[in-house]
Amino acid sequence: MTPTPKIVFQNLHIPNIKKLAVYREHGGYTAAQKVLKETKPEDIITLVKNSGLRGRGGAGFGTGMKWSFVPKDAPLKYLLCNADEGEPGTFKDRILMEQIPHSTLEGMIIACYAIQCPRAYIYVRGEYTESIEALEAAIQECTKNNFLGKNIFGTPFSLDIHVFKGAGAYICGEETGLVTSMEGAKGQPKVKPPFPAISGFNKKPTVINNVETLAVLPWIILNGADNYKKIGTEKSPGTKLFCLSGPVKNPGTYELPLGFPLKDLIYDIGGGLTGNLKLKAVIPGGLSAPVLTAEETMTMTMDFESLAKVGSMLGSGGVIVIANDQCMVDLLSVITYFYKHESCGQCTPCREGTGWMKKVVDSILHQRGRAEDIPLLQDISTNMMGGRTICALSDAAAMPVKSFVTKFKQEFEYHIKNKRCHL
Amino acid sequence: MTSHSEPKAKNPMVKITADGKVIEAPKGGNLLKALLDNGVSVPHYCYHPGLSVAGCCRMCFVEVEGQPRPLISCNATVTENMVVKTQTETVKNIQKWNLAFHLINHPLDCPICDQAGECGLQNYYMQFGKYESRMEEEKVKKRKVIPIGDHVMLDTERCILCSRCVRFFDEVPKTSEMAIFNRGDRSEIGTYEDKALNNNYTLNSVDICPVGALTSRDFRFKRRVWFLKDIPSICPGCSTGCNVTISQDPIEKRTYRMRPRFNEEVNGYWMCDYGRMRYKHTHRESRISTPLIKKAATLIPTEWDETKHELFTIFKTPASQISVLITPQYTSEDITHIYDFFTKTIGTQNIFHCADSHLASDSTVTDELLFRRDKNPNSQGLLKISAHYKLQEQNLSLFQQKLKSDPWTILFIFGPHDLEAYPEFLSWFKENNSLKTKIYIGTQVKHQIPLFDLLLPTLTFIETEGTFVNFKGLSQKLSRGVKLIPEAKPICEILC
Amino acid sequence: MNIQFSPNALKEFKSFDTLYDNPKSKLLPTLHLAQKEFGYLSPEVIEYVATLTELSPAKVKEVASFYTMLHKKPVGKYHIQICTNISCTMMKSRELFSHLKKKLKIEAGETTQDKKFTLSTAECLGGCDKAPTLRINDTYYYQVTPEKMEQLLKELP
Amino acid sequence: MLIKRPPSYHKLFFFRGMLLGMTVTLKHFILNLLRIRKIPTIQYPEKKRERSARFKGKHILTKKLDGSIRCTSCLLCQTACPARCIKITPSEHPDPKVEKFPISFQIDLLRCVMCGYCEEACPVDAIRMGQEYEWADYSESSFIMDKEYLSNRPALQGGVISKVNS
Repeated sequence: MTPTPKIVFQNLHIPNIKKLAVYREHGGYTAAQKVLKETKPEDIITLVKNSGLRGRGGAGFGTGMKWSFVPKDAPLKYLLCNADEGEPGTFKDRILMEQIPHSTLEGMIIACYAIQCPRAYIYVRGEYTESIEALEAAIQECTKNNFLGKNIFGTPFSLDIHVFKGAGAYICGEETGLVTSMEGAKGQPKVKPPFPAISGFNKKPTVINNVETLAVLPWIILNGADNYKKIGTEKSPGTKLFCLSGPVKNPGTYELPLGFPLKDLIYDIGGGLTGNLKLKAVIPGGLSAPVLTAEETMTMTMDFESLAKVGSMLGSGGVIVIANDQCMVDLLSVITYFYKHESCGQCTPCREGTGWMKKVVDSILHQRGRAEDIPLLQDISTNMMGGRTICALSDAAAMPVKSFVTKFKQEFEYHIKNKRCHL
Repeated sequence: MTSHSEPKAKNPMVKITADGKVIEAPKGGNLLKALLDNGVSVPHYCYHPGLSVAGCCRMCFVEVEGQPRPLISCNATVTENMVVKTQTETVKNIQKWNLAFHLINHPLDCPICDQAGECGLQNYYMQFGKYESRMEEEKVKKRKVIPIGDHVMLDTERCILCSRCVRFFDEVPKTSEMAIFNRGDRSEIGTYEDKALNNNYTLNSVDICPVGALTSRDFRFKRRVWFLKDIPSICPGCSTGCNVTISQDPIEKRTYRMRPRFNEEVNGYWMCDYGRMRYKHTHRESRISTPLIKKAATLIPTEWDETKHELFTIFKTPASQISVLITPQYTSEDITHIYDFFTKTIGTQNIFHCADSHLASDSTVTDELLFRRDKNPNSQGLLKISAHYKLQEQNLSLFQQKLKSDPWTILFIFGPHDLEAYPEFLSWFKENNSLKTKIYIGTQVKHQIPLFDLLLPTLTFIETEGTFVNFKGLSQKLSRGVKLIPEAKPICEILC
Repeated sequence: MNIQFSPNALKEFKSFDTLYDNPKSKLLPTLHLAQKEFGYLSPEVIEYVATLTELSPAKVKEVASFYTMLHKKPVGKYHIQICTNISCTMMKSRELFSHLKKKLKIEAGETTQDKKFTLSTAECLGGCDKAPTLRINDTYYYQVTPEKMEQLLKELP
Repeated sequence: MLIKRPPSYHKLFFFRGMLLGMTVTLKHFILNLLRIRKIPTIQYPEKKRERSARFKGKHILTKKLDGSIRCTSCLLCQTACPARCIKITPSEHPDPKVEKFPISFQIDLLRCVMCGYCEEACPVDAIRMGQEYEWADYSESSFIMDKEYLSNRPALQGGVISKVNS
């Protein structure tokens, strides 16, 4: 298996890379200094646009495109780094922040220079106390060595970065939910339009990027857009951090080029399933991605387009392997409980729909299911999707239910007919 | 919550077509407001023209040509020749399903809910719901019957979390007393630790609540709304002159509540709690029901024709002996009739009124929004009419001096309906009873004391037609409701 | 008894003003600070934070009740949070949870009599590669088996 | 203008009509004599006629299992009644779980047309049309039935419990 090129994890295994000095030894902040000293902000935006870099948080929206929406002349702009990472099955940002915090900071300096914004915040989820300490230590070091604060590296550009600690709400991973949470209110998403690029944090233009998206920027600046295009597939270039979890021999985070076959990820890198378990299904891109049956995973390559073709999505790249010792109805009950607990309660379809789906799945699980429940679940999930609510959580809640009930219908029918689990 | 500032008329009007009908709307204005103003009925709960846009009830979906998916019209802006369709299949299906989501955890409280008959959920269910409920599971139980303040009763289980009341208390009285606690379908509306709401505009939240989550404690279980008839009128509580709708039961002849009516320059969509309780002084039990005459220090109910006879003898006395005192709580028409009658037919000069000119035109607001210090609805009207008749100066202080110095033999008093305006009214006439006869024309039973010789019941603001002139000089029309006291007569019939 | 921030907590609260342009942004950090100071957000604490940040107590309680990490009920010395999401349930986190419930003889969300342990469920903690994950106060513990849990409980002072 | 008809004896004395009529009466008379016990007439008032379950008689206010009346004073019957003979004053119930109950419930039997609309309109099966149809009385006021009478009058033997989704 040829060694795959590493971008974000290229110096992951160097001891205490957390320290600024060690990070600079391995080429750290050269890209940032090059950019601040030589290139103009617009060129960076065009460079990132040509590189075809797409957001790594889950939506997969073109980063260059997102930056270009920000009005140039606005006096005050913000860059928010979305480190909320609430998507179950995803833990890539935690490793990035704990072990290489400087890569994120360097990426933020480049991004802030590109959109000319003087202030940036990192919204970290409250549970990641280790990451918060690592980031704050890194920021302290940078401000001491004038890598942050007033006139960075002696250039006229000045930037200060602060860490904002979240308090445990999956909804604050959504762009506008994060913004409202930072404005001191409940983390409830804002009605769009206006989009955050026009009126976001404190009604000022705001760009919200994921930790991994920012960590990739230094490599693109140093090696240019076309080298980046060479890695990965034509439409989704570059590498992606995949988080393998579930009953596999060696779960963990692996940096692989997009378009990497899923089968190799599970069996070669992941070492196959533990014990004599057989593969039953895979959730490819975090909990909200529709599930793939075992047959589909065999032929699947991990990139935005091929997953979308099958009706699933790459999302945040959290690959959750499900073995044949699990009952799908039981898993769906856990999933629907998650979405009912995390729905922010602002829009009616999602607030009531998630609660309703959970109760219906629970009644099937506890042998109170009726034949009418399966079409009911399908109807509820179809009528929660398709822009019916302010943010995408209702689609994220409906997709697993719809895919579980359609692709593993016989398990649900078995539960309803025979009033017990098929295991 | 993005707040759409309503573009005033200065924005150019643009043509948009809605369901094939071409309508005019201000460019850049709110699409839903444009549709509703032109009679296109689009279901909505959280949108209220006087509040900011929340966009969370998801009922106002419409299809706009050029947009891939239906979008909520309360957050959309009107653009040049936009084509809007509100009756397509997808929109209808969305409305039906969103209504279903609203109703699955809604308690079956219709028999005991005051909002029944004007409830948003009932209206839309009858309009496009009409489906068999597929919800067989347990409903989410929440706290019920929580009094928050002396006017409002809260029921968190009925609440559909449209956040209108939260936005109202944030934006109008700006006290931010209400909030939505917890998260997801355990979210509950309420004040901090159920503390009472203490501002003068709490009952507005009851009007704008589309369901029975917030109900008025004063109207609680009194009457069903489909028995009530609505009468447009003006609030007599103070000189602001808010436009109101009075709800009366024509069969039981009783008034039950007052609600604000939209008027752009006077009171917008709102009204104060003090004004809402003004209908109370029109109830039978607080009114003089028959004409009364004083015989041996006690008041005896008499017939109208006997008082007619009494009045004729009084009118024969020489004009200079008769004087009149008017309180500014009557309609302008009544006041002109009083002035006409006494200056022309009787010919007396001493007509006095209690309107205080500098207080009447004082526009400073004493509470958050609307309430003004002058508690009389028609002071400006009275002042204008008295100036018209060019009698010499006749304000209250002058009347009291004159009363002490050379009292007349006969005094006509047109008493106040709302006693809060003149709490010490009776004390004016106590000291000197050298005055021969005092004829009191008014409504309140509290003034039914042997101090006066003749008491004649007249009509309150709900039963008369006429105009009130507010502090800015804007005269506004009252319309007549059901006559609550059969014996009471309008001013024009008493003085003829 | 009126609630008061300790001096250095007050100093830290003052430092929030410089961080954010919008004064309301400092509400969440202040709530985190209050929880560290007073253990949990009792009504008095919420009113104190409301006076500090010049917001109406309803808005502060609204934010406090929204987030799961801000405790509205008293919490024991060690707050054990076990992840109940899909990757951890597949690796037997439910068995671990029921084992702990039996051992500490409390239900989810309750505190032991001696106020030492509070047991509650949590959503995905981001430790799915080393499931089942649990968190005690601020430290993560990975691949926790019932035996390892026993040993852990004994170690804690 | 009178029409002259030739006199016919046959029509003058109607013998044939009378005979036919009398044969029917005689037939019943003889038959009843033979089977005295199976005579269809009922000896009212000693024996009352059997009434169907759907019979619409004097109203009944049904009760919950705990004995309090089921009516929540939602006034739907008062609205549906074409004769406007129902008069209810709702008020607050001390137990917050119940919230609303009628403090007074009057039906004016003289105005009531026994149409049963109130029975159909009631959402909680609180009012039913009973089986009694004899309510002659001397004073007009005794026709105004109040809440107590409607739910606990002696004829109901302790009131009718309604078990509809209770």
